[in-house]
Amino acid sequence: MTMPGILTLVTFLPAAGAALILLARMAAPGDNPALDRGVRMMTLIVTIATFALNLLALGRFDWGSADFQLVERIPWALGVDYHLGVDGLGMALMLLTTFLMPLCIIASASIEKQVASYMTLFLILETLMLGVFCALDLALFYIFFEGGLIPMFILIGVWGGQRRIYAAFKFFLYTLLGSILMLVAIIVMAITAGTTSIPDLMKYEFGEQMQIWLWLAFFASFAVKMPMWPVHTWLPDAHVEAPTAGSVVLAAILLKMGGYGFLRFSLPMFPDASAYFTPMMFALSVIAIIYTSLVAFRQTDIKKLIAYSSVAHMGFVTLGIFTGTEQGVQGAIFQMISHGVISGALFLCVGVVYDRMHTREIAFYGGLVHRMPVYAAIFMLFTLGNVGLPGLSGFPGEILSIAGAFQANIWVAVGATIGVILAPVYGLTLYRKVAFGKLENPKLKDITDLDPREWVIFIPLVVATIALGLAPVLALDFTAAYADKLVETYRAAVQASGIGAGG
Amino acid sequence: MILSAIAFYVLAAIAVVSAFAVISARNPVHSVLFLILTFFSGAGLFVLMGAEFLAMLLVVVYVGAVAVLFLFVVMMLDVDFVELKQGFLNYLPVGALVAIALFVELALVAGAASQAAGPHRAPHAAGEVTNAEAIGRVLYTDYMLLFQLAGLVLFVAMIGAIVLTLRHREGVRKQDIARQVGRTRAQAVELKDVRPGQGLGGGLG
Amino acid sequence: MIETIIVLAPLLGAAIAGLLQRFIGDRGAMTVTVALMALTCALSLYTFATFTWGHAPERVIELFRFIDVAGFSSTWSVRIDALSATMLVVVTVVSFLVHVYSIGYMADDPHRARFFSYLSFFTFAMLALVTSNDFLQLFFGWEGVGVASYLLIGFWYQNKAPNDAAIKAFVVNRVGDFGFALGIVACFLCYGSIKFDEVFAAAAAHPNLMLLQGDLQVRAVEAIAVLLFIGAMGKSAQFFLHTWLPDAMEGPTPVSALIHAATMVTAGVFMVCRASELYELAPYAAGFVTIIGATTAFFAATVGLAQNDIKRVIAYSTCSQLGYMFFAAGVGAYNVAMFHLFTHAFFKALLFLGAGSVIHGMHHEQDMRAMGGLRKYMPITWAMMTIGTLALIGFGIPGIFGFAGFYSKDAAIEAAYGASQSGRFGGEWAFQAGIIAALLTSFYSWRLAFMTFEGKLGDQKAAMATSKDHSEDHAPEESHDAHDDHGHGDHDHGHGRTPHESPQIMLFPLYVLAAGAIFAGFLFAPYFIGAHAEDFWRGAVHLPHGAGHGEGGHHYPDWVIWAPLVVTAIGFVFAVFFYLWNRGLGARIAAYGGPLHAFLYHKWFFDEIYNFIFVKGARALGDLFWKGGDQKVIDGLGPDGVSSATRFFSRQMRRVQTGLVYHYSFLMLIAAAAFGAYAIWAGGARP
Amino acid sequence: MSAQVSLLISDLSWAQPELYVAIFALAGVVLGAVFKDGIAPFLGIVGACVFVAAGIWAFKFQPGDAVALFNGSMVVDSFAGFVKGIIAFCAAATLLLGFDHFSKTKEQRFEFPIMTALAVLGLFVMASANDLITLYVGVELQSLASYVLAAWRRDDAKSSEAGLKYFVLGAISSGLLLFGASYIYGFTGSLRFTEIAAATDGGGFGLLFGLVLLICGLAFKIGAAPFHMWTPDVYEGAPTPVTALFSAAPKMAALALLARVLYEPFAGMADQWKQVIVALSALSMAVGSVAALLQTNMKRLMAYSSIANMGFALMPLASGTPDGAAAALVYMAIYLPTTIGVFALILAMRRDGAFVESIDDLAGLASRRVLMASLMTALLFSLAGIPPLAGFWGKWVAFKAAAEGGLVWLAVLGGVAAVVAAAYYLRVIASMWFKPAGAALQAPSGTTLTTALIGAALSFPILVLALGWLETWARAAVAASF
Amino acid sequence: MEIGLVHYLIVAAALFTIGVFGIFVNRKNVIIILMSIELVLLSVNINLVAFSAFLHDISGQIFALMVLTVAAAEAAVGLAILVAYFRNRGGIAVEDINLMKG
Repeated sequence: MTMPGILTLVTFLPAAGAALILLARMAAPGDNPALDRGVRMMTLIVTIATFALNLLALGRFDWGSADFQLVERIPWALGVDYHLGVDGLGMALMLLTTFLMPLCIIASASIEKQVASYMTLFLILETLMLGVFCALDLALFYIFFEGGLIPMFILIGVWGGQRRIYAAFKFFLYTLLGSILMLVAIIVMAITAGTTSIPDLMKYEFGEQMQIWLWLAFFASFAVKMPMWPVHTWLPDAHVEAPTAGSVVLAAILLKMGGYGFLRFSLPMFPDASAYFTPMMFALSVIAIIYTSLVAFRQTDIKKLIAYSSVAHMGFVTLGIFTGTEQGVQGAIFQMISHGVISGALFLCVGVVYDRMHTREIAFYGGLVHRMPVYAAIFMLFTLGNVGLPGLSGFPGEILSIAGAFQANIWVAVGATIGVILAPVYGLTLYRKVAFGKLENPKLKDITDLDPREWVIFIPLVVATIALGLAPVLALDFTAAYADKLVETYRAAVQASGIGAGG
Repeated sequence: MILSAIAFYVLAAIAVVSAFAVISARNPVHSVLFLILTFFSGAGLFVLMGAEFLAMLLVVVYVGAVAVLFLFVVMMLDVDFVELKQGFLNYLPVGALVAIALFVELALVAGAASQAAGPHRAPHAAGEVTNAEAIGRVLYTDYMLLFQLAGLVLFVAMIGAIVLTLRHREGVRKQDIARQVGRTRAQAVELKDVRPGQGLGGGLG
Repeated sequence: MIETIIVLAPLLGAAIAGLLQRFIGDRGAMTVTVALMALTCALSLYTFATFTWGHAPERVIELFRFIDVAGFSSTWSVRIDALSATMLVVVTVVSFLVHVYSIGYMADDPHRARFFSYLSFFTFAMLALVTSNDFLQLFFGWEGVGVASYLLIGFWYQNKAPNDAAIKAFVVNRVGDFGFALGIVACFLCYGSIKFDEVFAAAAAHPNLMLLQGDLQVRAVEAIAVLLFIGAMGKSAQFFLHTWLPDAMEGPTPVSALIHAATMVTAGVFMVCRASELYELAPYAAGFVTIIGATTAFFAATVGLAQNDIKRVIAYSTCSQLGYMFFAAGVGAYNVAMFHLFTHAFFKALLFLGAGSVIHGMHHEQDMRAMGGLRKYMPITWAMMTIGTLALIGFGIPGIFGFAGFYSKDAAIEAAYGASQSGRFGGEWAFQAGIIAALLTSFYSWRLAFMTFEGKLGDQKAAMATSKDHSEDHAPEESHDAHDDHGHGDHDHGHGRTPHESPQIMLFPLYVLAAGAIFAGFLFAPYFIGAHAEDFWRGAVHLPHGAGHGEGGHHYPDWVIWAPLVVTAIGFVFAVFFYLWNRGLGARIAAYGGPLHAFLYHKWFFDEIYNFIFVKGARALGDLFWKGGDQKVIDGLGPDGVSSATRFFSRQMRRVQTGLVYHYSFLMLIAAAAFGAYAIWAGGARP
Repeated sequence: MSAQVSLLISDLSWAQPELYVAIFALAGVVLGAVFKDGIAPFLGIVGACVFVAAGIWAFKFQPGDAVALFNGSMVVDSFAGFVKGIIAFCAAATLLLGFDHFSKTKEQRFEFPIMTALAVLGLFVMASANDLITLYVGVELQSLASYVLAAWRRDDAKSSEAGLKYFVLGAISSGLLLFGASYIYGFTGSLRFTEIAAATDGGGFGLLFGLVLLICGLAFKIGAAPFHMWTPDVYEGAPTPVTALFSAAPKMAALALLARVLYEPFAGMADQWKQVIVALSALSMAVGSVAALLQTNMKRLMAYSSIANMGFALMPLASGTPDGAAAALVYMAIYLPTTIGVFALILAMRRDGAFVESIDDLAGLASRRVLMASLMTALLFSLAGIPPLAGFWGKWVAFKAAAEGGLVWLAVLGGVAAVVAAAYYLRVIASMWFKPAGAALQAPSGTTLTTALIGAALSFPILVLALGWLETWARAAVAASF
Repeated sequence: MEIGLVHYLIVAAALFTIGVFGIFVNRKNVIIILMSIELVLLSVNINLVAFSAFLHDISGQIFALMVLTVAAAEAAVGLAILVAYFRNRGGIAVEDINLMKG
């Protein structure tokens, strides 16, 4: 064994930080404000260092290649290797993760109870999330994928809102049920192909019938994680009850694991089944887009509304992925990244007022712009981003997905586009109710605008949203090689087996 | 041959009937007695099969020790006769059904066993060593381990019985001569001021 | 370089005014934005001049890549040709003037910096739209102006009405964008590109390409043209998607002038002209454009007859005039459509700014029935409004001289006639609607002028009071209340003070626009539609056969040429009769009501129907999906149902676990018997 | 005769682990008779050491090929060595826990280590059984000791009731086992496993019947449904350290014995017995997972958990593949330290000097005793099989073996059961982390905390990293033995 | 009619059935259950001896011997537990053994 590779460093640096916190805590037990401060600072430093390391890894990464890079492989146990590596997709999502984590930590300033536990869990969560995106072994992937449930469960349950226990259970069990089926499928694949290495499995051709079953099992997991209609109902609850940073992580990163899974496994490993199920995926995506948009429209809780809008946006992701076109796939990836930034930012926006007022009822607010002009402006920007305004990062993903969908099936594209109409209905209505209007609630009279800490949180997000909106090529180019190869091999496989992908 | 057949049927019938009586007798003491009868019949069957040594053991161990132990405990615990409870009759048919099903299965297998054992051989051939000798030859050689383990099993039973039932009663006053002899006056006598009209109670209160 | 500055200068202004307002203050923000707008305007005029007279080449300046995915690629670019040069002038001139005007109009508003930032941002988006070289940048600008419009309509965010109107505008526009977006992706699917030149070339090369989906088979070009036009319908407030425009009048008046009259709403027309090559290949789509345009021209004019809010009348007028532009484009006279767009920008901006002046003078009263006799108080405004009215109704003597609208509108009507003669789809109706709408335009325009400026102040109030009873919930009242507390808090609201003429800073733009309204048609007709047309457009739009015919060289019968003037005169006479000579008669008719009046007054009940179907429908569906679908069905059968079922089983199992030995043993023996039975069955015949 | 003696000595030299334990038990009685209960702590510690020594010896000195001892009554092979090692460590840990516990309740009695040692001896015999008599005697030796241990707290109604229930039901199961054994004898004419294997000849329904009854008896010892009914009651009633003992070592021995019976003498009938094991496995997973949902007592909860986990452990055996037994071993090796760790923490639940054991007593533990709560959390997540904890690998090997045996549906069922089971582990975790803190628990004692720490460390991350060895050993053990 | 293996096995089966029947229909006292268990063990012994005799194999009888021994030990332990139980509860009615359930 040589020096640990850069991916190992990036992935496990947060975990090392968590271990350090635990040690510090052993040294200074009990309630200790100084310790809490130190822990906060250290967590922030660790997350920033992780981001920096990730950028370093980015520097070593060759975007032109569609192969897995920065590969590390050490034989481990039970036929499973410790096997890491990234391609464009993984790198993009890792960057998203490491980029958002410091912001989450900063946003967690309002956490007061059990700070050390909170930070520890967050760092562990970061390690697990990063691992998902760079694991090149199915079992390893599953470990990271599923392991994320543990810290998230506790984060929601301890630092969440009023119905946090219900939400935490629902989140955990819902996703666990989905992914346990995937576990069985992974095992079946390991037996059939004799390997759990993802690159090898991509080359392995499963029988058609088998593909269908495996696809369904993976679908069960990713659809819940995504979440797709009709298995989305855990999301609003989890989002609403999670602490702000938890919601951010949930929306911005955890949901992406579903899309990542579809791209990493379903399409390349089970192309025939993917083609076979494409109509179903289209139907579910379109239903998700329209249905959840309408549901979002009727919400009375800010976070719940944003949560439902996440479901709708994820509909574009699944739609794009299963078009099997470069536009669709690229659009889906872009939508994932953009949604990570925007929905994360929106939850942070909610967090800002929640920290001040401790309620998320839409009816409680109104007229915030009078007292918080800067906040209102930022909230507006992200609302518009969420609505999919061109020039902000929400747009390219949607249009590319629709462009992909149109090639696959016109009616699906038409259905998805209806979602484009509905987005402003709920998005702007929410904004109007919260920010515009007269400032009528006396409790809001003394609400203050963003403080410097919050500025620090939002500026990177604003920059990212606008930069990705005006020059989406920045991100698209990075995943282009990956998407090219994926679509090419997928199409070749589907054509070889002769299952029509529709359209 | 006829004789042994008659003996078999008689013994078998007694065994089954008395076994049934064991579980259906109202008085536990009767049950124990029927149990003893069952064991005797069993021992008789053993003899018919040529396992005289085991038959003897059965009588000695079971009738002589175990059954008596049962009897002893029944007496000691002084268990009442209990009337059959209401639910019993509702429950009986189902129970009987399961029992019959089980019996049918066992009988089927028994039938199979006699076929599988191939051509019937006589229970015991002439000219062989006695049953006790045959057992003795293997018990301390081939089955020495089991013999030892059986000892440990009995050891467990012994310790277990002691642990569970032997108790040093706290309330029992035992004579401790050393203490009795060695006590001083200060330990033995306590002087109290008794105020008139209040008695000892006030002082203690 | 110049072109880039033209586009980006307003953005810079918007950014400075928006982000740095704390540091530079309102005055600084205004100065910066106006100065940058002046720069942009000057450069645009220069560009236009080089184009019109200097034969500057068509050119595309590419800045950097926007989206690029396997052929679906777009680049940020500035495309300069006759079409965009024309739009540059329209946009920057009007925008500049509105900036200037706003200095006066918004003088008392505490959020001026924000306002100017929005205005400049709008201008940037509009310029990005007109200079786009591909559909995606066009869409960017398209949505950008939409969001600017949203922000400006809702500028007075304290109040409900502007907020509602803003969202309505955005959402209805999104409905249009639905088509537009699909049109773009359809373009990409069919032609493999979204760049204008490549798309048009491919479409021309494969005119009969079919779009297939299941049983659906349509000619691709038709489908694309219709989809794109749906986008235009939304942006340009055409029939079915027009409902947002009148409500958008909740925004400050300069906004109405800039966005909802001169520039943004004409983006649809611009787009159709830009894609003229496609529409020429798609006769049915073009016919659809014609019919929708003509219907809008007619419909909006009828509704304009019955409105009392001064801005709404002009808004419907705008809607109607946009209809003219569309049917002109639909019948193939794209240059005429562009010409009308060009002239309309001047006189409609003039009318709006004049109306703004009136409103400003009336202390934010917008109901015409509360006005009257204002000529006395605001003579300059009156004069300017009259010029605007004359331009709008297209007053002019054929062959001699006319106001701006005369050249362009008559050209549109004539083009429609020509189309009807050549049997072009929808031409007949376009011609008829054009003539009728001209009559109605004349009537309502003069009605507006007379109600506002003639008679005595407040002499129609009585009628208003009765009318109010009939329409309790009508918007003007709301907006009337709504403006209570913004900006003009120091003014005693209502009629407590006499009307006054506006300051010079507001009047100056009126002068400039008035000049445009008078001379723009006369000066530029030769270039847009006349003898120099071929030379001017240089292929930027598709020109009809025989284009380039001179003023006298057309083949239309005389009655066609004179008809607009005649109907205009008739409209004028009616207006004089109802609103000048028998002042109050119109109001009495309105008060008397009647189904026709109610129908017109309620704008053909579009809002009510839409509200019922879409707004209530969406709410009901949302509730159904949420409470019924998510909570009852999905959660009920899914997690909650499964969990309660599992709990039920758990409870049953606990009941089995009675704690009683005989139950346990019974179960064991049942199990043993069952396994035994299995063994006997599975062991088969073999003993 | 001297040949016999030298043979005996050589046999005994292979049976050293059993010998150590037996000598300890016998010597302990003598010492106890002399020094009374005062010697209990000494015996406890020595006992644990003896177990560990025996376990290490058994693990370390595995013969290359199986060695039959005592004329074939016992066999020493890698499989037995591996199993005995695990049994010994589990027993040592639980003995220490018991010593700790009884010293707190002031119930130290010198018989406890002796009785434990006798039970362990029974377990060792089970692990090495090579004929039906040895099997039976081993089972009974362990069972009788267990009955007594369950009723250990003789003045406690629950404890004696637990003992009584365990005894009655255990006797029935012995009856089933014996009856099955008698038929096997009758059909094959032999009691030795090796000879039975030769005589099965593909089996028939009578032999299968006998085998099924035998399996029923062993299933009872494992605590697999539908022979699980005793488990919750006995777990709840027995003194907690005894419960800890029950939950660990006997499961391993019984499972190993079952594996040996199935894979050695009855390997030829795999197709027929497979279904029975499948049924046991499926029922155990379902019952254990579902019935535990509403439990409020930690010990009962762990009882149901053990039922479910036995279902998982049976799953690989059900596959009938050679790797199945290895997978079951790996599963148990992962599961047992975890469950002992949980019991250590249950033993650490003391408030005002009294032991408490309901889930609600754990409320708010995370804010009061974060180390204890963290350990419990890690252990429970491991039991739930959530990665990256070791329990996940248990599920992995179990599911994989099942899938290799063509039982994908069983793996899916197991997955669903695991989700249901996760719900009740989560309840405990939720109680510790999410609920407001009640009255604080007392600080855990060193022994319990250390045991829990080791258990947690074995569940994560040590065992995760050491999985490679574990699996290699288990495979080697199975390969060398069957 | 010759008495063969099957006869003995049937007797054993009957005793076994009666034994288990006695266990689960008994609601009176635990001692009866203990006696039923003895019946079961007796039936096993009959089986073993029968097989041993008809197979001419002594090991079955050794097995029976072990069963006998263990049965005795079992009876001792069982009765000891029963006595302990009786001391705590003052009765041995089977229905009352349900402190723990659910």
